[in-house]
Amino acid sequence: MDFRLTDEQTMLAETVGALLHDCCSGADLRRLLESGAARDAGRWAQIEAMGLPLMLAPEARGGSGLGMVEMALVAIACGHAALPEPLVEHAGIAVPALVAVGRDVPAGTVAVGHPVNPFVADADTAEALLLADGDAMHLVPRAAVTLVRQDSIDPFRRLFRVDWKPAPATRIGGAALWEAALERGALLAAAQLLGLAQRAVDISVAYTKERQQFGKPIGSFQAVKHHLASAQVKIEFARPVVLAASALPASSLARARVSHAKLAAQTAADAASHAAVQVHGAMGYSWEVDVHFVLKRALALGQAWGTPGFHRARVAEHMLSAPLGPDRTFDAVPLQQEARSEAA
Amino acid sequence: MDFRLTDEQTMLAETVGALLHDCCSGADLRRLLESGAARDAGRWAQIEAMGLPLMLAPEARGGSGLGMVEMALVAIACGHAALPEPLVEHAGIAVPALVAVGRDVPAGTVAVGHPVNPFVADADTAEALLLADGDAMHLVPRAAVTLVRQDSIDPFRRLFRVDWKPAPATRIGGAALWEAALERGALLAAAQLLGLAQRAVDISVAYTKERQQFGKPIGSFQAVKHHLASAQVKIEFARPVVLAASALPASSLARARVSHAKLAAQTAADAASHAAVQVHGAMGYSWEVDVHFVLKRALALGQAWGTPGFHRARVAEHMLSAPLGPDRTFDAVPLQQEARSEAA
Amino acid sequence: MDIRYTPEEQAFRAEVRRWMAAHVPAQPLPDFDSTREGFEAHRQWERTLHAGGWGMVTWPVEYGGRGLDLIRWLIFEEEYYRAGAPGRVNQNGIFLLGPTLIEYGTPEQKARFLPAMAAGDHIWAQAWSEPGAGSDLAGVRSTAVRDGDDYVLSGHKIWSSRAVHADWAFGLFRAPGSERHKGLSLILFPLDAAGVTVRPIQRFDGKPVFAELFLDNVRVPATNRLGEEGQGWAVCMSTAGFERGLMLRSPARFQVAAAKLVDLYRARAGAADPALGAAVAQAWMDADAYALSIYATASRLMAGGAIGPETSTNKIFWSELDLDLHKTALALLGAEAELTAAAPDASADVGDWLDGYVFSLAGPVYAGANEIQRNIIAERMLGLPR
Amino acid sequence: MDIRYTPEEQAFRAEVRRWMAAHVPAQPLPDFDSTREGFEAHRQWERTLHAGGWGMVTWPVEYGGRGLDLIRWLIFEEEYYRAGAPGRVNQNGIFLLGPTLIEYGTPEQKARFLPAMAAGDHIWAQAWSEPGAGSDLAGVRSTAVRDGDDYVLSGHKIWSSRAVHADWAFGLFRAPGSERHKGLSLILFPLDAAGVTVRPIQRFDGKPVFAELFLDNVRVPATNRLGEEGQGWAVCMSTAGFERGLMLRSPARFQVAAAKLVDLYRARAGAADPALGAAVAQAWMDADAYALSIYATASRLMAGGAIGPETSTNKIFWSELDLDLHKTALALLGAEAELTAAAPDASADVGDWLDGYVFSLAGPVYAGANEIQRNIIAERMLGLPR
Repeated sequence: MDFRLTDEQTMLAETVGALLHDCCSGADLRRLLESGAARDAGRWAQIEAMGLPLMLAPEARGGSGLGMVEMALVAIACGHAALPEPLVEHAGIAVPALVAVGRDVPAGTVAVGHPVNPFVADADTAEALLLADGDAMHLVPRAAVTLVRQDSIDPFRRLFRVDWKPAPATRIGGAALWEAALERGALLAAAQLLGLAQRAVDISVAYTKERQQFGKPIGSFQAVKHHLASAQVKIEFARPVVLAASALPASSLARARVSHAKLAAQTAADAASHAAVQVHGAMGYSWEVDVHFVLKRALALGQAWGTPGFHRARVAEHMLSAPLGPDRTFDAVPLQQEARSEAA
Repeated sequence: MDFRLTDEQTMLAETVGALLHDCCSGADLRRLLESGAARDAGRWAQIEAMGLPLMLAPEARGGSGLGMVEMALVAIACGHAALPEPLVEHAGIAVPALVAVGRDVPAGTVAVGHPVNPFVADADTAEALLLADGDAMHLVPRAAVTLVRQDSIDPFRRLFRVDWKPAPATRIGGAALWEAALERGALLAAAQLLGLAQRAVDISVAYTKERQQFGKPIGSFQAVKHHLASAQVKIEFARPVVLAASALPASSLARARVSHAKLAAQTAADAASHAAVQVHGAMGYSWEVDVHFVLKRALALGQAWGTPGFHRARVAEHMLSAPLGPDRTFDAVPLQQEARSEAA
Repeated sequence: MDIRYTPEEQAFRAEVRRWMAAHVPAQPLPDFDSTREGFEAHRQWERTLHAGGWGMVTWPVEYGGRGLDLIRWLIFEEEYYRAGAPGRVNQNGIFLLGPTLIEYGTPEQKARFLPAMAAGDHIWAQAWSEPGAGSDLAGVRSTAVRDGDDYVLSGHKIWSSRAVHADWAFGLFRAPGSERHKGLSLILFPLDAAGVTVRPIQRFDGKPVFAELFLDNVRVPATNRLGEEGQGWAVCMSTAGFERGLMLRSPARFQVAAAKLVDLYRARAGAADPALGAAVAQAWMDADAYALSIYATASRLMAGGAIGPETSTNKIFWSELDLDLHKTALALLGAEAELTAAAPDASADVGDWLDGYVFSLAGPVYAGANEIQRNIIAERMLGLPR
Repeated sequence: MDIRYTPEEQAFRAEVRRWMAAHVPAQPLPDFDSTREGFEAHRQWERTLHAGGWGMVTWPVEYGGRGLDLIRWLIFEEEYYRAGAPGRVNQNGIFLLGPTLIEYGTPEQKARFLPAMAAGDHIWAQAWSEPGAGSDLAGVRSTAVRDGDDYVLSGHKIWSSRAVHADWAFGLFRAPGSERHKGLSLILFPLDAAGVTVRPIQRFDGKPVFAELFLDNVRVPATNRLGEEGQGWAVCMSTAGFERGLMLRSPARFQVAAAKLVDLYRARAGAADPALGAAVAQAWMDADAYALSIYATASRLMAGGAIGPETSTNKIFWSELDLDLHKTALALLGAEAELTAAAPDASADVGDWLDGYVFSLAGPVYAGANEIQRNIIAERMLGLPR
């Protein structure tokens, strides 16, 4: 038992964090919006140069052969930066699905039309889309679908309704693919929310150290301190849940913990982004300050990949059916075996 | 439209408050417990001298002919004092039930065994009890029942299981009596909770003005201020609900508002008593300080006369069936008329 | 206590309801912050209201009002929101400045400003905050230098709502060399005066809801000062200030929103988290409690009572209830919550809920941050030491 | 990262489980605060634990421990709580003082105090607070006057848990004339020493959970001082202090409580408010999150890491989760919630939930009030100005 990041994992998180810190600041985000482009080509090139899009693919397929813990760390960094490009959905959700059925990963990104989400993010810039027809998963070229943009409050969430016709040739698998994709999607949304929550606190700490009212920095007022400290406590107790969920093999506990991670990270992001608005005063409400990038993304991801109600129901299902207790914290009984032991 | 207390109502509230302030302090409560007596005879004599036990009875029956607004004001004062004697249940619940069916009020107190509560408070010191046999209400002499004491965390809550046999002679009425008693019981529990909440804040203000830490009164720390201010806000927005509920004639809105009053006052009492424990530090946890009298009574009354879940369901029932809107704040359509207009 | 409406009050409600039914635009007006067109459409609505005698029913008749009491004001507002009438583009004028003018204005000032305000001819912006003076309003640095019969105003105001399109603004200015609460004067100035530069500030949804005002030797007559010279702080914090607090956020606004939330819950309850039912009921109860509290305050004021720290408890309560109500709405909308009104597949009202949420986010911040209000409650209402 | 238990860890768990199954008393012991009898029954349990080698598994073997790592400590605690073993009457000693003795004690002090502590021969009370020094611990006024090879202790300690029946106590004493954090020494003293008066304080449920200690020229040898003279503050706040924070509230305790809460919910769900389902799930998740966080910290410490402000985030989190968990339990119990264990008609466990609630109420206050912890997080973890 060693519930610690390895040195390699720590280094990966730091490297990706540093990259995005340098090329995905609030100013970079504003510049992208002003340009009208969907993506920052230079930033995406740097992300590709690090091998991140294929990080979960096996080395034999040109990937890095990393696991979900590493992917979660990258997603935390993407959340912290409010990254506009679809690295998480492509690398964390689409690529493993393709790998699982032995498909090649296209050169561009693959968008994911999971039935749990009403719209498909980043469909316009994708080379292909994973789409659902009943239980079936189809891999459909971008050119074969029609897109209708659906405006999100987050200008970087490029959502689309996808009109398309299923054909036997594009079918790549069944329900199991979608089920696994949901677990990854919810987990990585949680990881991004965790990064967003920390970013909201970081922005707020920087601001309240400087901003003076009543003759002193507002960060010296107990009310401001306690807003931010309470948000940080939520972050501290969401992080190990996200990491544990990313490390567990598939099981009833793992499903419940993915949902727990999503709920805890969403709550932390909600608390932190509201605290950020509050301690920034009117500044937190303006376009010029980075708070809103965090707030909008947190609002969207909090409801995407399963709403809080959806995830609370999954937690309740485990809680009311599986054996509980202090010896069960890491007790990831494989699903089949658990079913057997329940029957016994 | 004049949603103000009359001068007479204000004077009544002040007079009762002053009486209880003088004869029902924390020291008085401790003295009563040490004496082992169920009631303070002197205090009860003063309460009787003011005519409070019969305040809701008509003048023709020796009462004061006052209404539920006045009764709510008295109950607020009783809550503030954490009064041990059963004035509220006797005067506010039992007496109007007896009056409604033309019965004489006995010289002593009458305890109320409402089916919504599992036990009967103050049954041992009562002269008679109102007890339920199915829908029927019976008035039963104390001597005709057997009592088993049920220990409450609140040492002044003298709860009993009552073993008795119904007989036709003791029957005084049916379901309508119990229904009306529930409305009064819940409303007056709300009023007491409101008084308890204010008492918790009052005790805390007095303590935090004096108690010094880090070289200044702890009441000058923003965290302490905000704990108490937040509790006071809850009190301010529970009070008008309690008063409006006490002034409304029976109607679907009145039922919902009684439940709203109970929920709002319970929430205020919960917040205020927890804030009191917190700002008192270890003192709030000791027998010597009055905080616990408030906390225990609030705990008990918060669940008595309908739990929060019970009252939330009643609010939801009105909310989902009655017409809503800003013109409906005082729109107490009599229940029958409403039923007709719904049918139309 | 008598919580029944009198026949006269009921007749008044009926009169408002009839007028609103006949005059409220069938289609919502374009919003008043985004475009000049939307702004002017709302000014036109103010004129329509004024023509009907509904500009400000509580004001004296000679200034364009009806001289009605606060209960009738509440009834008016209930019918106004019930009818879905447009937002009041002149709220900074009629709700914030107006009551102060009525209390502190000279007869000349009242005659000059109130009728034009009631008629929608002057739309007002507020100019409270400065870059260094937000929660700490006594930190304003903009100056008013007396020069004969004029003041010369200089400085930098920020977060000035409506100022992008408005006609006039009011704000605090200090005598050079004065400090903190002393030496401040409340001064009114036209936004088209020489030396005034208005720079729009985008709210985070991109709407130019605020502006910065740069004042560079703006000359206004001394008769534009409201109240005594150097008494600006007291004027702003006066009883009139408290009545402003009463009027700025009508309970009816939240009661209408709560009723819509109940409808949304009914429509979505099947798919909703059971925990959301409690949140919906809480929103409805909170809106109701706020209305009851305001009725109690209005009744007391009508009987000659003075208003106390209710403005602080009100501020906290309505801002938190508004935020919670909209968070509950977004939770009911689930994955649709992020959609703006422009999204082609968004269900009806989804974009309105999102707009309402964005607006509600600012509630705990503006009109005195809730942290400041809690300090006020603790110190002035509970008597805790500073 | 490898979140599987090793075969050795699994074997260790099995060993603990077997021992507990064989030794945990079938009937709960009488509580250790109310009576001397209950106290001594718990002392006997400490002796039984020690005889089995389970007194403090992380301590060095020579002092009565097994020299095991923190993961095994967590496994031990999981099995301990899972088995429903009695509360540790010596927690002030083994969890608070013990780690400090191991870090700061001289070899003589370790030999003198640790084995007696592990064996239950010395049961310890803490003596931190004074009437004027609660959250502001640096305000202690009790003095230690050096007199040759002795200290003479005088002063007034309060809220001293276990002191009614305990054998020894530890607390901070200052050199006469010293101020605040300077001049403090951590000194151990027997509660039966001449000049010590112990006055029980009733908790609000009537149990004598605390005591006041009056020290009137209590003479102890200077070898009872732990750490350097005048360095008492640093000794108390040291890394060892942080490990104490880690051990004082085992996650297993909350996980067992959460599992019981789920059972209670299952039993009462039919009658319960639907909103309570969410609260039950939250309690279960929070207990789980706390366990995961402690595993992460333990893993880091075992690899040589230093502990940081986790003690403050932990303190806030477990105290709030414990309170919320018990509030949820009382809500599920409804009108039965107020009943004590003595009520003849109370359902099983009702009184236990009430006791747990009363205990949980103190959580946000003791071991450093949560307001102080939030200040620490803001200042030391986030870097906000004092």
